[in-house]
Amino acid sequence: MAWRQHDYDEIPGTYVFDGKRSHSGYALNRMAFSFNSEANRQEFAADMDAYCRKYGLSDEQREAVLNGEFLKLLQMGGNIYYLAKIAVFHGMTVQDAGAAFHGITTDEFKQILLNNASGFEERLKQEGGFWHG
Amino acid sequence: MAWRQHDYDEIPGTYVFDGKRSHSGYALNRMAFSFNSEANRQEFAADMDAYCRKYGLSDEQREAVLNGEFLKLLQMGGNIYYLAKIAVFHGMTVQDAGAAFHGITTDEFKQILLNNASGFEERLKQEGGFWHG
Amino acid sequence: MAKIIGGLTTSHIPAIGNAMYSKLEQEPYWKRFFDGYEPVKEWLDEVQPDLAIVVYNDHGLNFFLNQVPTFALGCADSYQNDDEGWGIPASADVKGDAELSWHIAETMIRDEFDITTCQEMKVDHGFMVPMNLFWRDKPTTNWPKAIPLAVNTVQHPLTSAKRCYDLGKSLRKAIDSYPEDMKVVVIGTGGLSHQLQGERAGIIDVDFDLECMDKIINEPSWMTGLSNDYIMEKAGTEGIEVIMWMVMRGALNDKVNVLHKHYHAPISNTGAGVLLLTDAE
Amino acid sequence: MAKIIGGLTTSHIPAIGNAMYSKLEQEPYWKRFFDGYEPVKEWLDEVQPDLAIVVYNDHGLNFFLNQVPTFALGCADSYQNDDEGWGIPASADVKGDAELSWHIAETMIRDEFDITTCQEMKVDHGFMVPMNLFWRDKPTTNWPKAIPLAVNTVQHPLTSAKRCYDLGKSLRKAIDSYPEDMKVVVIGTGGLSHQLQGERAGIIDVDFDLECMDKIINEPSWMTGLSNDYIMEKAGTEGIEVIMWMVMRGALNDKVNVLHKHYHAPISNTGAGVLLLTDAE
Ligand SMILES: [Fe+3]
Ligand SMILES: [Fe+3]
Repeated sequence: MAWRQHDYDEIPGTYVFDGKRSHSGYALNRMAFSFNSEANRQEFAADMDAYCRKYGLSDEQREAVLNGEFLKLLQMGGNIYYLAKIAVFHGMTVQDAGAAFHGITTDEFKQILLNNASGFEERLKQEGGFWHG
Repeated sequence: MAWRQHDYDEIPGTYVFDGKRSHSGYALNRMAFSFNSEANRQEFAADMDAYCRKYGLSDEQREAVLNGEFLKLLQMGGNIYYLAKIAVFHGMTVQDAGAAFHGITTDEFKQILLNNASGFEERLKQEGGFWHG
Repeated sequence: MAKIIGGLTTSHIPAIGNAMYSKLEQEPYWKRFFDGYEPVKEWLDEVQPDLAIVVYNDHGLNFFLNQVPTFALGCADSYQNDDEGWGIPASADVKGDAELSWHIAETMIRDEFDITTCQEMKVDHGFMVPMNLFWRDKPTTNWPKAIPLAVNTVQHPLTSAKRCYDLGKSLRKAIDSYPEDMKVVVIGTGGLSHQLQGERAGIIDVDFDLECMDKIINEPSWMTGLSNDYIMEKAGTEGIEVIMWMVMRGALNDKVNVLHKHYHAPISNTGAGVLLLTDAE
Repeated sequence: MAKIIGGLTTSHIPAIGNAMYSKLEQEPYWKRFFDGYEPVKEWLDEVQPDLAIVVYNDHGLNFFLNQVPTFALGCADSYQNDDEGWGIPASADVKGDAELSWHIAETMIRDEFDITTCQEMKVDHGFMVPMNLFWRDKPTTNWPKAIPLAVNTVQHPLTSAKRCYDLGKSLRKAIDSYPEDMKVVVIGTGGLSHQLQGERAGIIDVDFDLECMDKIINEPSWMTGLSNDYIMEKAGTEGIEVIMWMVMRGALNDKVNVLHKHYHAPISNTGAGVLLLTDAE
């Protein structure tokens, strides 16, 4: 039995976190959830490989965790909010991760964001009505 | 602010387990829930008083737990399914608890059940249609 | 395509589990009760369902009062039984079907049911007693797969008989639209009349139980018209579990064939009813 | 009688929490964003609400994927913030109102919403950032009480903008029928456009954000007509959080007064919108 297809599978560069993904990434996300506790973070930091094995990650997932390969982790069922808890250990913010998904620098990624939003103040004026600021 | 009244409050001898009851019995039921674990049951059996204090029961609740006063526990927010986990320590089944709620013996309680159901086989015949047995 | 081939009902009280565990089936107190399951077991043997959807309530194993979902759907590949506080050894795991579960979840949420999805779920006597009643004569490896659908009947406010019935209709839609060939049975569990708590403990209302069984078969709209207050007044606070039978009923056609019906009382504190229904035209 | 005196919206991303924690409000990157909250804070100072209902989603603090409720309502007397994995010190507890929560739960379940009741609930940045944005200048003891209403926007399948809007209507009914004199604000949080994940990360769609803000004010039926697929395509996978604004909108009259609106982008990866609405006739 194959998992059912969805219209959102057609959105490029996008991994909608549905049952199929959550099912395949369950152990990975479970490990990331454990990082809400400082004691667990210390245990992970002390021996990341062992900690990944303890949580039953696949070999591919474990390697991607150790190497900080976040696009791979996403493709292997990682949820972005849980991956953010792993990114901390690689000194990465969600913006660094965003850049990594594109394979560009964080500064370049931030420039994309600025470009996407550029001219919004003029748009507010066009939009009419009262806007604060 | 008083908790809101409900029509079901009028049903005699009945303690519908709503928000008000659950709120007042939260610590008590939380303790009972912990008895799903054998280690916790042993800790409780070793020092019931201390265990009740650890879970923050009120003095009245603690005393009723120690004395096995199940009607009082019900009135103080105990849920029947959670009270069943406490009843075990007093060697009581739900039928013993049912008898205790009435202040009668378990045999007398079982007789009530038999009386309530008596004649059901004749009723099945009256009811018509095919019934197995 | 998947297909619902039948709807079953049964009580699920722990006393029944104890009786099976202690092999009391032939004792005078239990014999007539257990005999009532034999025709259903024969039917199941014949039709060999691939999967059972078990509608039940948790009594404080998987869900504590910190977080009580109105409807919770198992979305895992297996489900674990565990110690409920009585020290009874846990049964073997039951195999699930995560793909089908997620398909059901998608259908139900699209139909505006606000379910909770559970990728880990311990199943208590409310689930295990029915599975054992219907399949205990077979090795666990020959049991059908199962999906637990837990309805909150413990922490008021509770959902209604009507909402359960409507959820059953959505469940039907989900199964009918699942592309894999599978034979599915839906099991409504719990009830019938009983009240475990308070000075009114010990209620058994044979008339109400038989009326419910008749109406669930022939006139489900009677049942969906009942308020929870009315059901509790008649059938006892724990008798409210009967609303879970309506999920099963909603998953069948408006008209059904009755292949089997059975009633016995008292079993422990409970009136116990068994139904086996299939779609009529 | 209790009364909803206004509806607020805001983004709730952690970066905003970090900026407040590090006192960056006057930095060039942040100043225009934070300035947008000042008129709302003045209004709140004037009207002094007794309680805030905060509609937000949990991002992996209180709920793990083992058990994901579509709608979860806090039913406790206080709520705890906690470590989300970044080692930021937890904020002080926020005071709740269990009686009102259970009244809301009863109303919503009667209205056929299948909510999960939570007598213990940790609240993450999705809840704390909005509370801090609106009340951080006051000592915590002067904050209004709050009730968290968590909507699943993480684990698909998700509920819809329409269902959120309808839930808001039920929330309104609950507040209107609560006998205590209380002034209540409803806060829809999250959004606007952002996508954190994948090769499409970095979406900000100013046009869509402004259209959403306009339609939420003037034509909520436009928003309730949108599919989740459409919203994700336009606003990004995390932009779907905007459906939570519709709970707030449903709790207000069909026609509303706009006391304040503000938009800024980008804030971290996000288009950030602020609304302050009150009932018009
Ligand atoms: Fe039960
Ligand atoms: Fe968020």
